[in-house]
Amino acid sequence: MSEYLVLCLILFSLGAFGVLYRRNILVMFMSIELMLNAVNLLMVYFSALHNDQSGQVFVFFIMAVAAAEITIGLAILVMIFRHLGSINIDSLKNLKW
Amino acid sequence: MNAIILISILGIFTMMSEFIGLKKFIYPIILLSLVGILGYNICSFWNTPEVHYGMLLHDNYSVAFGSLLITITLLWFLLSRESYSAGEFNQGDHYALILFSTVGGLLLVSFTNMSTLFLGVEILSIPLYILAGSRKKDIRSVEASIKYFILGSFATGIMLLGIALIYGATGTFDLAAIKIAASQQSLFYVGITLLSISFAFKISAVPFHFWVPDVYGGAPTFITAFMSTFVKVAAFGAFYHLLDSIFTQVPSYLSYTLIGLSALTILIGNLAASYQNNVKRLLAFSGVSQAGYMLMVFPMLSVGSKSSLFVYLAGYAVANLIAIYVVHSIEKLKDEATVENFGGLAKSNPFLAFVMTLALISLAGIPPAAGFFGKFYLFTEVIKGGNIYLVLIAILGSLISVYYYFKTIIAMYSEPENTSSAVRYEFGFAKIILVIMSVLVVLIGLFPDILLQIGKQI
Amino acid sequence: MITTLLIILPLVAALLVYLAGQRLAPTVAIAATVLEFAVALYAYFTFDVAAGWNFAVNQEWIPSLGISFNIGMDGISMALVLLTTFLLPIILLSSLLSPLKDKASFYSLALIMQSALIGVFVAKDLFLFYIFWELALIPIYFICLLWGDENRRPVTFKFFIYTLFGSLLMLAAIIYLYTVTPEKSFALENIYNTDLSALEQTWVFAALFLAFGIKMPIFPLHTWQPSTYTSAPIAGTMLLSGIMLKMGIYGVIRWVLPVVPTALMNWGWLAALLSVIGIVYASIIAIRQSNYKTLIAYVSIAHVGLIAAGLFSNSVEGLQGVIAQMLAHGVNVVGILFVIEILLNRTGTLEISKLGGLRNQMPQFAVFFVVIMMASIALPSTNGFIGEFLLFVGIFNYNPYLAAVAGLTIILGAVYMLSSYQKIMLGEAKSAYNNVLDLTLIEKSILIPIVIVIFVFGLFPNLVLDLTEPAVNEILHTVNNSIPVAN
Amino acid sequence: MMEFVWLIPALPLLGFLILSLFNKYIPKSASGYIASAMLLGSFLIVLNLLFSAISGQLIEQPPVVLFHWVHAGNLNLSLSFQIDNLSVWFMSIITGVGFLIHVYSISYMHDDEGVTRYFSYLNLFIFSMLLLVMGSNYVVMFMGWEGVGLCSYLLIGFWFKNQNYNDAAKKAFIMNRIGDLGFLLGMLLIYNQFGTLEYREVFDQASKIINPNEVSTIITVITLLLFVGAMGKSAQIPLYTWLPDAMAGPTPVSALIHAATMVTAGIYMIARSNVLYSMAPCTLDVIYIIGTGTAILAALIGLTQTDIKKVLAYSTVSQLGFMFMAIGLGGYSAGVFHVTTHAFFKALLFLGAGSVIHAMGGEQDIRKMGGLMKKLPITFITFIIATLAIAGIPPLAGFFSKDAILALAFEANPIKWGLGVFAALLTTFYMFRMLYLTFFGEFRGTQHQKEHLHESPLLMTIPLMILAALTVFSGFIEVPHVLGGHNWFSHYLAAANIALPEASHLSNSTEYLLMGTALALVVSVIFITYFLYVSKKTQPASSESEMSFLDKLSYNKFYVDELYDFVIVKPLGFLSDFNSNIIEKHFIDRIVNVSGKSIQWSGKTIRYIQSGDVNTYAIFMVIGIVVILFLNLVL
Amino acid sequence: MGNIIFYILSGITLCSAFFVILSKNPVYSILSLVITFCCITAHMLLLSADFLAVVNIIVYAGAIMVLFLFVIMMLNLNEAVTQGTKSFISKLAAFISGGLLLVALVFLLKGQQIGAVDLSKLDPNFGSAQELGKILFNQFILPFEITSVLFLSAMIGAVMLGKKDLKDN
Repeated sequence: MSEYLVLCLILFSLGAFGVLYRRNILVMFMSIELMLNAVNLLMVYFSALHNDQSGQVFVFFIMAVAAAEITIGLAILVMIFRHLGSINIDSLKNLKW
Repeated sequence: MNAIILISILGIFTMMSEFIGLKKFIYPIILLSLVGILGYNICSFWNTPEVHYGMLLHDNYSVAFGSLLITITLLWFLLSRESYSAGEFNQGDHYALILFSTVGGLLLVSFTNMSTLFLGVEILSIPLYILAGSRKKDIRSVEASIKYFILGSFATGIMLLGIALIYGATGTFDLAAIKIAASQQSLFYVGITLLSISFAFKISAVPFHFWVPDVYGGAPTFITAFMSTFVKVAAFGAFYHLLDSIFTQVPSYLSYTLIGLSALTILIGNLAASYQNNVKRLLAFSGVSQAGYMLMVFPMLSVGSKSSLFVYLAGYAVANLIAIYVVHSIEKLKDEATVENFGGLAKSNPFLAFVMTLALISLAGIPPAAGFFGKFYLFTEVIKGGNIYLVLIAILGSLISVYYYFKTIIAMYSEPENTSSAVRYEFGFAKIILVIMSVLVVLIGLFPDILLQIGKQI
Repeated sequence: MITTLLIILPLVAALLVYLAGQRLAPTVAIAATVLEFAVALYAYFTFDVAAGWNFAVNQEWIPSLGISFNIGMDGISMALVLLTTFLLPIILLSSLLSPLKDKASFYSLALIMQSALIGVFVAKDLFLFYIFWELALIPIYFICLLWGDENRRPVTFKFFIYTLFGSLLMLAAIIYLYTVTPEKSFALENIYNTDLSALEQTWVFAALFLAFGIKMPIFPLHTWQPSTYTSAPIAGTMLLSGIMLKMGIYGVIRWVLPVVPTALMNWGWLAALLSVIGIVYASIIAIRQSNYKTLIAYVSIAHVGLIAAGLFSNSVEGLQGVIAQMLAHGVNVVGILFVIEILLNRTGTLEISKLGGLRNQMPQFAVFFVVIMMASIALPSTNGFIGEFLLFVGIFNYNPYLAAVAGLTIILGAVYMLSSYQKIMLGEAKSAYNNVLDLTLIEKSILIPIVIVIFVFGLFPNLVLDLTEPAVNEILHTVNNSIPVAN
Repeated sequence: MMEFVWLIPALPLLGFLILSLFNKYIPKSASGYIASAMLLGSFLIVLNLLFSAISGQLIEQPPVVLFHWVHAGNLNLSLSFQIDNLSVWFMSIITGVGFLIHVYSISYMHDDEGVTRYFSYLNLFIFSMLLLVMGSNYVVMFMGWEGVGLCSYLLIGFWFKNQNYNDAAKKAFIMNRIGDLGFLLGMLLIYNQFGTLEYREVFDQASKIINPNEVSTIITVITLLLFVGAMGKSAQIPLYTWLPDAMAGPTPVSALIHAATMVTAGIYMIARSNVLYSMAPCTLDVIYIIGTGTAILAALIGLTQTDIKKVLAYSTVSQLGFMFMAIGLGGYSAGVFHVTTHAFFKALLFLGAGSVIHAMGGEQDIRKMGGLMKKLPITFITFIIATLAIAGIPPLAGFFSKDAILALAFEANPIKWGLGVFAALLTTFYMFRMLYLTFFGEFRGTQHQKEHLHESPLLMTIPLMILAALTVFSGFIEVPHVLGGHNWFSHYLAAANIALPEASHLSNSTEYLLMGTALALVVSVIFITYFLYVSKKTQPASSESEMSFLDKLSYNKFYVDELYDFVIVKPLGFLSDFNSNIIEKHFIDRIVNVSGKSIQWSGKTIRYIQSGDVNTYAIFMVIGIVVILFLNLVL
Repeated sequence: MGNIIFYILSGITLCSAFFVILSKNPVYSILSLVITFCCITAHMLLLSADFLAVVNIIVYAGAIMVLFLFVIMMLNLNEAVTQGTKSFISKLAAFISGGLLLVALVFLLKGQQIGAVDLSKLDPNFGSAQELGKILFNQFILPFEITSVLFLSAMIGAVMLGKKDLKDN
């Protein structure tokens, strides 16, 4: 059990907690970014541990995906704002049960 | 590999079609190309397995699942044609996104490296986040989109953590290497568990299924059709492929997890579906429960379980496409596809009622439809694997499922005409496709041997 | 080949009927069923008792799973095929009386059902058996749903779910059997030759018993039945009780007795006991029913209870009785349901309290009614007696006390049948029914064959029993050979 | 001769078929003649057989097999006839008396609209009854046994517009069926034990049983079960209540079925199975007790009845009790002998009563009759002959048959003799009470009836006369030794393997004494009755309120019907309602429905987890992950 | 020395991460997220992933965060958004389940023996642009190319969702 692993797990859990806890969609996005970053760091750590640079390459892909994803996410967010004038997830409960 | 490239090119071409003035011709071009690619793909079934760039495996499994995926896309194109006639949606964008999503699906059934897995999942999902929200004027569509997005990203995070932990344990992303390096250490099994959980999300196993009814319910129905069939096939193909590549035998901790998930999924999925009044949501929940059945074979990893999964998926996809198409038609006629709105369908639109009945019978797993054989084969494999109690749970689930499927059938056949909007539905050439698909459902049910032979080869 | 023809012919006919349109549909359908009956008769006359399985066809179907299209007829199958093909024209003819809408669909469904029923009776492959079994369920479901009375929806629903529950359990048992066969095959011989431990047998028996028991139905699995019989259209009830419940009994003979003999030895008493309880229970309930159709539904449960008890008697007499009684019950119950059809047609009601004195207007009808009624309470010289007597012989050999309790049926049978007959037919003429007409030609043409069969089979039962005896012996042979010798 | 045996039942069957199938085309007046002709044909053949039987040609005759009926496993049943002295005797009674009653009916029923139906039923009855006595195995007997039950049902409910009659018919059928169940179980046990149901084989095998335990249990159970059948058919306690009600049918039917033939089927059956019964003394005791009880109980009820047919009905029940009394004492031939004489005099009584009723325009209440002897002389004379016969006045038939029974009784136990005599006295009392009330004194009916009183036509009176003759002379076939006879009839039956009673130990003087005592008592009772009903002109109470307690008890048949209603019918109805409304709806079906409902309920509940809230979804997902991870740790 | 830096950095990382989640005002969240990213970049540097560290800064802090800010400004969301009607129970549930996740992960992985990172053993070029480029364009060329499909769809999506329908206006 190493410190980096613990750090990353805490960071990841914090991100997850953010998703569970916050109602503000924007902050939820940020929480997700936090989770991804925790994974990034973990990858880098393992990459160094194994002396294998493919881990770092993988981080590239994660970053690329994260960027692409967040673009879409923000586009959706804008749409929501246009509809509701707010970005609170609580107001989005039309679909249930 | 070639199919992936060809479809990517097709997607790009579609995207560009508006600029280069081919908008009118793009639809036939897509159809023809897909048919060509499908044919090409099927022809490569007997080729010797090979690995492209150390990233993509070309073997019977990938070809079979790939062909199934391309077929679903093709059927989707055939059925969704008229959804774009109203001009509400930009067909070029949609088609391109669907094609890109197809690429993602194809990646998922042939990856040999975690990076392709990851990218495949994302390429599959991102277009769908967009498509789910494509009915921009409808808040429900947008809501579906954001829910799908947030939960999907969350699952991606979990998947990535899983991959990272596996990487930590083995030092590689390559499946073959992981298989060799696989060990009992906790990094590895937490990693593989988390990875499995992210797949459980994609295949909508309980308790990771919450996005399914909301997203399926909110998204435009023809997109739901794609999501509920294509994504499910791709995710199952990928999950099985993953386990099959990493393990020769599923370790006990994982197999217990899978069995538990499967039982829970069957029960909760069916129970939740039983009270739905909106057929679209009902089908969403039923999709959840179907996932439960398929999960039953995962702990076995035998040739039989693989082929049974394939047969089941094939039958499920066709039947589900039909069912959702009918739901779509009802929505067009009467705004909302509640069970009441199905009332008297047998009188006003006997053909629609008939194909719907067939599809539901197939989903419920009653002979002679494809779904029955799929379920039968699945159960056979599970009992062979020794999990007879799981089959009993599945039987209980099936019974509940019959309850809600037949609720719809009963409405169609016995309720009086819901008079105000007794419109006859205009099909266009979708009717021919529906006929073909119905025949397919029955044929798979009665003569499953061809499919079985394929299944045994993969 | 004939067997295949028997299965295919109704299917083709169903298609033709559907295409023929409403006007021609009845003619085509009835012609087809008569033709089918002719084919069955031909098979009967060319049947070679010594050969065991006649007209066998064995075609690979799903070789990867050891499934084949394996059909053929032994005596038992032949008898039930005869019953099915004999009853179908009668049922279809009788439905001409009732004001069914969309007859083309109705006849198509009935024909599909016939095909499936024959398939059930001739299947030599367990998987094939199951397919036909389920296939038979769907048409009747739609028949009940489309042409039933105002309660049809919940009732049919319950019926369907209930029977499907049994089917699914059976499916599990079937698959289990398949996985333990050394050859990985569903074929009859392989299933018979598989050795199961006592525990395995118990579970397989439980599943199959539930499946078949629900279909028959055996007490306490019967609650779907009275309401379904009541709310289904009469032709549907005829199909259900005349033929369909025989599927369950046949299933036990063919797929339970030889497969799980040890379980039968251990648990057969329970099944027999439940059956006998069912006889008395249903008979007692029948006494006070106010709707004649419901009454007949309970009567049917009582009769089936007796048959079911005979199933577990493990004697030639008992099993022969089961077969005889299946045939008799099929004919008689269709007869009595046709009587109901006529009553409904003339008076518009089946509430016993609203009927009365009809004998004054319909003397001929009364004669047929009495004959069918007497057959159904097993008066000697009618077909009902043969079955009942043989059954009693079998049950008595199994357990005299059980037979004594089961015997209450002959008393209670008289009570409910005669009381209801009295209330419906006898007494002063009611003015409401002054203009009711006696039997028409077409009604007579249905009732006369039924009555002829009642007496012919009552006096010459060995026309059929000789056919089935070797098959029954064969089955009992399998049963007794596979029971391990008690130490 | 034997090759024509099948014609005996076939002719009445043919008659039945002709009459029922072509009833539209046959003139009403012709139907009676057709039916009678058929029966006459049978009767002639039977007569022929009877002569062969008397000349001893039918001893050890093998069964006549018509065709093989049922074959399954070890069970081999054929439709075959046992032609021996016993069955021929019964056939003679059936066809002979039956023919007379047919002829009588032609006139009696001539203006009824259902006359064709009536005769077809009557022919069917004769057919079934012949089957019953001719069959060479128990199943054929059972076939006839049930067949006569059916005919009885049809004929009692002949006037179907009256629901009371229909109730009576139904009651008869159901009570008979209770007996039939016993019979059936008896057969099953026989088959179970001996593997066959043919009389000869059964008796052969039974007589080979040596183990006394087996004899005492198995045979006793078999015989008791068969006797239950006899109880139903022959109206013994506790299944006798249907017979008085059965008087709802036309009077000739009462004469034929409910007096002369069908009700004696039980005696026939026991006589036929005497080999078994003789092996089971215990059963014989039971039979004796029930027979005696029935004889006395029915006679007691008969004392106060006011319906002419009801009186005769109770008298029949009582006489049947006598017959069983005889059998219970081991006197099979005495029983059959009493069957014979009873057939004649009781048929005569019924037909006479029919004639009276005919004359009275349907009136059956003896309180409204009286003084008919002048208007109906033939009826009166034949009626008085029959009454004297039933009372046992020598040299009429009843004297011999009753004396044979009483002698047996005394031999067994003087108390038994006393009981027998007591029953006989009761019989004498109510019979003469009826006779006096009907034919003596003043006419008590309406003026209208009085004007229409007339003797019946010849077709009705001729059968009366023939039966009267038979009543007078038939006793002489069994003249006991003590009176210088040779017990011819017992020997005749012995040829059909009917066990002879043990030779009498009684001295001649004792026998004379017994006869004398009985006769003296009877004669004194006749005078007492004369004194009561003719000299004192006592009238039966016209309403219940005037009766004494004992009268009321007797008049209301000791409330047995009410008792049955309370103990059996009501509880059965209650049980039916209870089962269908409580057990079925609230237990069995509820379990089914509740399981369905609970699924719906859980569906409804589970649905609410789908709250639409993304955070909640994510929370569930995380909880799922946590649970799975921890489970991994455990597993 | 390395340890101290590590712990300090970790502290900052976690604190700022907490602030991201707990801050009421999204702008503050973004700013603290930027700090978190920077800390992570520093961590990467510590692990000798030099090139990646730079990319991380550029992509996350530079591109993604700017995008966030841009959206906030565009939608004028910079004042604190109330947390809505959130029940205490759901807060608690979120807290407990989030905490349990951490506990579960740590608990399961605590037994894992992981050797310390020995930077000295690493290739001097480890993590350099050159080395990564080699791997990316050889071993990972296919995923790299495939990523373009991802971007294309993201692009189409952003355009499709972002643009206002002409008909609306």
